[in-house]
Amino acid sequence: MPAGLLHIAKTFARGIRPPAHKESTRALPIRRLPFAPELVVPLQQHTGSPSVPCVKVGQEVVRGEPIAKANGFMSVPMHAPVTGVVASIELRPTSRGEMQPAIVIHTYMGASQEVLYSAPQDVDAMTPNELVAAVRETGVVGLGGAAFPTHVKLVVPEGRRIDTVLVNGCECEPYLTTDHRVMLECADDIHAGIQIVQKAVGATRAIIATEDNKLDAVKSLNESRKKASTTVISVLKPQYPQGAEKLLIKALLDREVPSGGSPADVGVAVLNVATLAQLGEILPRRQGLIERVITITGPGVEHPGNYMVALGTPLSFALKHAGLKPDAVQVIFGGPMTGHSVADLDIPITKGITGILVLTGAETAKRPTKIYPCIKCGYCIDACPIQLNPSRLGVLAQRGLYEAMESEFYLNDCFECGCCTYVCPSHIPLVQEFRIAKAMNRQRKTAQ
Amino acid sequence: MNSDSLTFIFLNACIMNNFVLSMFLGICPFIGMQGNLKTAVRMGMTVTFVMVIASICATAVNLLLAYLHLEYLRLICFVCVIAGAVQLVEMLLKKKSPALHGALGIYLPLIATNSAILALALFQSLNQYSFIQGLAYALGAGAGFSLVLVIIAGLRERLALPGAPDVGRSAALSLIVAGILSLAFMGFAGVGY
Amino acid sequence: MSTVTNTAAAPYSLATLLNGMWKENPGLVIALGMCPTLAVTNSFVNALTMGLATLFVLVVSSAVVSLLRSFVPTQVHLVTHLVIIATLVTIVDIAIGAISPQVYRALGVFIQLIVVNCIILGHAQGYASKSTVYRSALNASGTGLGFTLALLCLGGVREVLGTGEFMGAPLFGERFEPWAVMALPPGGFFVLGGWLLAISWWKRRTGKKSAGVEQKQAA
Amino acid sequence: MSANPHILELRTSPHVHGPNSVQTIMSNVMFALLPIAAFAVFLFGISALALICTTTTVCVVTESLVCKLSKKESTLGDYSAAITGLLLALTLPPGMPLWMAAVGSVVSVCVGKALFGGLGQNAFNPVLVGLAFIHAAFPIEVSSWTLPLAEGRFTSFMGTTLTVPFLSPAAFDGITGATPLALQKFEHVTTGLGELFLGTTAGCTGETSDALILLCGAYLIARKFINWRIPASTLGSAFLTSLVFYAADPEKYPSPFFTLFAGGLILGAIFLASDMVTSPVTPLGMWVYGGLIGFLTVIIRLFSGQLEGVMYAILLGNAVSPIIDSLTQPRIFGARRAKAKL
Repeated sequence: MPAGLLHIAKTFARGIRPPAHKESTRALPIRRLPFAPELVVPLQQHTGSPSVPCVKVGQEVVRGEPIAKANGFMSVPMHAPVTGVVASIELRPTSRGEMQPAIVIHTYMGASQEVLYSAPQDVDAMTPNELVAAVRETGVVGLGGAAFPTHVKLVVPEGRRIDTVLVNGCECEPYLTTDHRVMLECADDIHAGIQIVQKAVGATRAIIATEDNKLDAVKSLNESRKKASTTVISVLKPQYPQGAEKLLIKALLDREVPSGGSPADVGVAVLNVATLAQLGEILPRRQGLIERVITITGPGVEHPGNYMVALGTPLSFALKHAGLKPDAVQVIFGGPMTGHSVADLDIPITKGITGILVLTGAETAKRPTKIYPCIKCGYCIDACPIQLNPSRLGVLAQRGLYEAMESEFYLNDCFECGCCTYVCPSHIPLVQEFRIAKAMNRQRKTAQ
Repeated sequence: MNSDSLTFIFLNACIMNNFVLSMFLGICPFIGMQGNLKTAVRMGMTVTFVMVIASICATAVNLLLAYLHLEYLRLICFVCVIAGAVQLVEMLLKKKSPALHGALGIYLPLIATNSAILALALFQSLNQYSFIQGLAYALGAGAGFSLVLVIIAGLRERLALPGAPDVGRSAALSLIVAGILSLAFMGFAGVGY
Repeated sequence: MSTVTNTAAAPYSLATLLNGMWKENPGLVIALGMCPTLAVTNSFVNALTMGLATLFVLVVSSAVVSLLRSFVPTQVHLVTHLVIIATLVTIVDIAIGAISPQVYRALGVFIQLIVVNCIILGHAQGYASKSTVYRSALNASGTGLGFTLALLCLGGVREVLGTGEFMGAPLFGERFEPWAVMALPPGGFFVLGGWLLAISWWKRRTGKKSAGVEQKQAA
Repeated sequence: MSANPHILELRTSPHVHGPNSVQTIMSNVMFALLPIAAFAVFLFGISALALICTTTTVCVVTESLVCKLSKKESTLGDYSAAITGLLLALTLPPGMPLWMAAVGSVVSVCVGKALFGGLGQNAFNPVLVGLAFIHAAFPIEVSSWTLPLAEGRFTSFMGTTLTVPFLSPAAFDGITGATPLALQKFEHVTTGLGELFLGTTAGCTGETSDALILLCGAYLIARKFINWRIPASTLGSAFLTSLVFYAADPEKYPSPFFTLFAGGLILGAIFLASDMVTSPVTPLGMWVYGGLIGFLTVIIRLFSGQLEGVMYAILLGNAVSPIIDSLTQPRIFGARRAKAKL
């Protein structure tokens, strides 16, 4: 075993092992998708407050140029994903269905699409505070799906010390291979990103966590690892939802993030590999985040693969290039376990989207339709990664006792991984009912 | 096992001849009870407590009536003495231990007229138990009563699920459940012989 | 109902009687006073004796309570009622012992337990202490008859199924296989539960029907 | 500019589902019971076959009638009625008069299941409700045993099988044989373990062959259609309880191995106690539940008037399983300790 390569054949206690379906895209190199004639950049692609536009309608923008400023600490700036002209700033539909203000840019089709850089910066010479500010300027958010502003994660809360940076390359969702390809192809950038983050939070070590179905990526990461690096690579057994940060910390470090707490409470910062790859690539040259890798896959597309897509590219454009089959009936942003299905194809691809899964009628027809009564088999209890009692919660939800679910059965600890619904032999939509319960509870609290 | 031994008296009253399941005594409270496990435990404790009082009263009354040769007044005396004693204990509890009164108090008047209590006193006289045997009998009966109360309270949650047919809800289903429990307790028939 | 109240007192009394016997039948419908009900209903004769004993205590105690209602202060209501009932029960107990020692042995302590029957005390407290002697006795008779009827329903079914006999006479010939469970405690629970189910089912059906008729009339 | 020719399906995640359904679980349990039933027919002949067919048919018919009466969609597709019937036959003696078995089947489905609201809501295992009813109603017939491998078992019925409904059996067979439990309890004759294991003894229709039952149980456990904790804890607890008594007085009490392999303990632990609906759902709860059943089985066998305690023990376990569940909620990830929720 090469030095620094940590083989761990363990995982966390529960969860499920759905069929991975990664074979159709895992071996395909990342390809660049062409620029669409019109790009739509929503002002809120991240968790937090929306950015404020700093361009006018009719203004020409160069690829990489800032077009919106951060609004407060929990916010990030935006950069032009393409060279063109700002056509309008108006309400446009987004992936969750609601309308949001967005900057619409018409692409100059003839432009060379060179990226606008600022003067490069020396990462080694910067203090942690300067690094946080620099990260914020790049507009990088968590690219693993949560879209949580990265610079916020790098600010160590008072009274806490972070000793470990955990790099999340598990990608436990079926179908998706984005992180796999990024680890394989951008190993140098990832190591550079790790260095930046490690310095910003003052961690003494970093662990790259991945699963043993991505051993080629492990090899690539190990080869590009510098000798002096304190980074170790650990390989876990595939298990869903291993990518959930609390479970990853438990599996690797045996530390338990307290209920309602964050990884910083146990001295860990968790970042996704794709986030670090982008950071390592663009931060030293003061560039902004303008594109990301997504997996377009599923039985409903002709050419599944991993594509480098400019942020703001309409979904319909991306699907046209991947070859949408006529019998496709469902388009899902993200993986099949937690992704949400989209209502129309005019919405733009944003920072938090890891993949597009297109299913055909043949797939959706396989889903069970008949709901049986709960037979108390306990499968959901064995599957729930945080050891809730979904069976009991489901009974309470059925009776509308939403408050009891929260006060007595830890409803708010549920992070909606969907394992309970996946295993339920009675086909009860458990996690769906929990979402309703949470929404009802929120509504009740705001009403009070 | 000797049928006069304290262990046997206790087990017999608790399990083999459970007051609720084989003698149908004191059913009213648990058919109507809507409470959860906590209520059941408290109520069971109260019943046991009152049974012990009733047992002590019964021993005293029996001695007195035998001395006066007035056995035919036994029933009237039992009724009055037990009701009075429970009332007295309630007042005492209220004064001395408000915490305990808060836990048990509300059930006390309800239970004073429960058939299980009077039956305990009557059976105790019928079997001519001594004072200590009477106590064992009261504790066993109380424990058995509490056991059934707790089991039914636990099951009630299951019975309250939507989907049960309307005709089967409430009293009828409680009775059927008691019937099944009674079948299950028949497994212990003959213990000690 | 309106036709009934228009006429004289006799049909009104009948209505009171029937009301107690069927509509608010304590044993089956209100499910009260079940403690003695179940324990002694393993045969028809026992059930009959128990029913009549209860009926007697119920009627006489109602009458006495009603007679004394203006002399007894409210504070000692409960105790007075208990003493009256207990006295009557003692009389019944001794009487049954004298008439039929066999039945007396079968019923045992349960005759004395009539004292704590919810129906009797409830009737004394809730009805008899507030109305005239005639009314309360009549109402008590209705309730008592209804209670007896309920006991007979239980005792009949349990005896027939449990022994294959009715009042000691074999019904189905010698080779009938008795269902021993019916004479045992679980049988009591099952039969009473079954009766309750049947009644609630029947009530729902008739309720639906009459609702349907009303809807039709409205239309 | 919608280039979308499709009507998109909208739903919330997860968009994929695991392979299990109630139907798969139940049908597998049924398939696992078939070899046991087949062996029973081999041992006891056409009487056993008739018994199995009767209970299964009556259960299925009753279930469909109940569905019709309550105007519900038919629930026959979940196989639960068929399993109830099959298991009921396997827990009755092979010579059981068919009409009594039919009465038990009706009680199983109506009282044990339908009254509670059908599959998933019954508090007690329907099989055991019917079985306990039969035990209380017809105590003589249900404890009359026949020796296995009798001659002519494939050509003629046992004397009791075809009793006219509502009448007593005319005469019990001349070849009645006591079960190993009865031999041990009343005559202090211990049956050999090998015989017990293979199942060539008198006993209930399907309880005799421990080897076969364990094999079928192993299949179900391997495919996770029953939870291994329940049989493990039930058998373990019965073994330990029995060991304590055996150590105290080997003359008087049977050896723990005899306790395990005689009677219906193994059948009960694998197919009856582990019924999902009526057993606790929490892992710790399952241990407590199985432990209780094993303990009570031995206590009832040794000290009460009954020969076999499994049925009663499991019914009592069913009765307390909601309470066990409430008291054994698992500790939530990241929480200091689980609140015991009464």
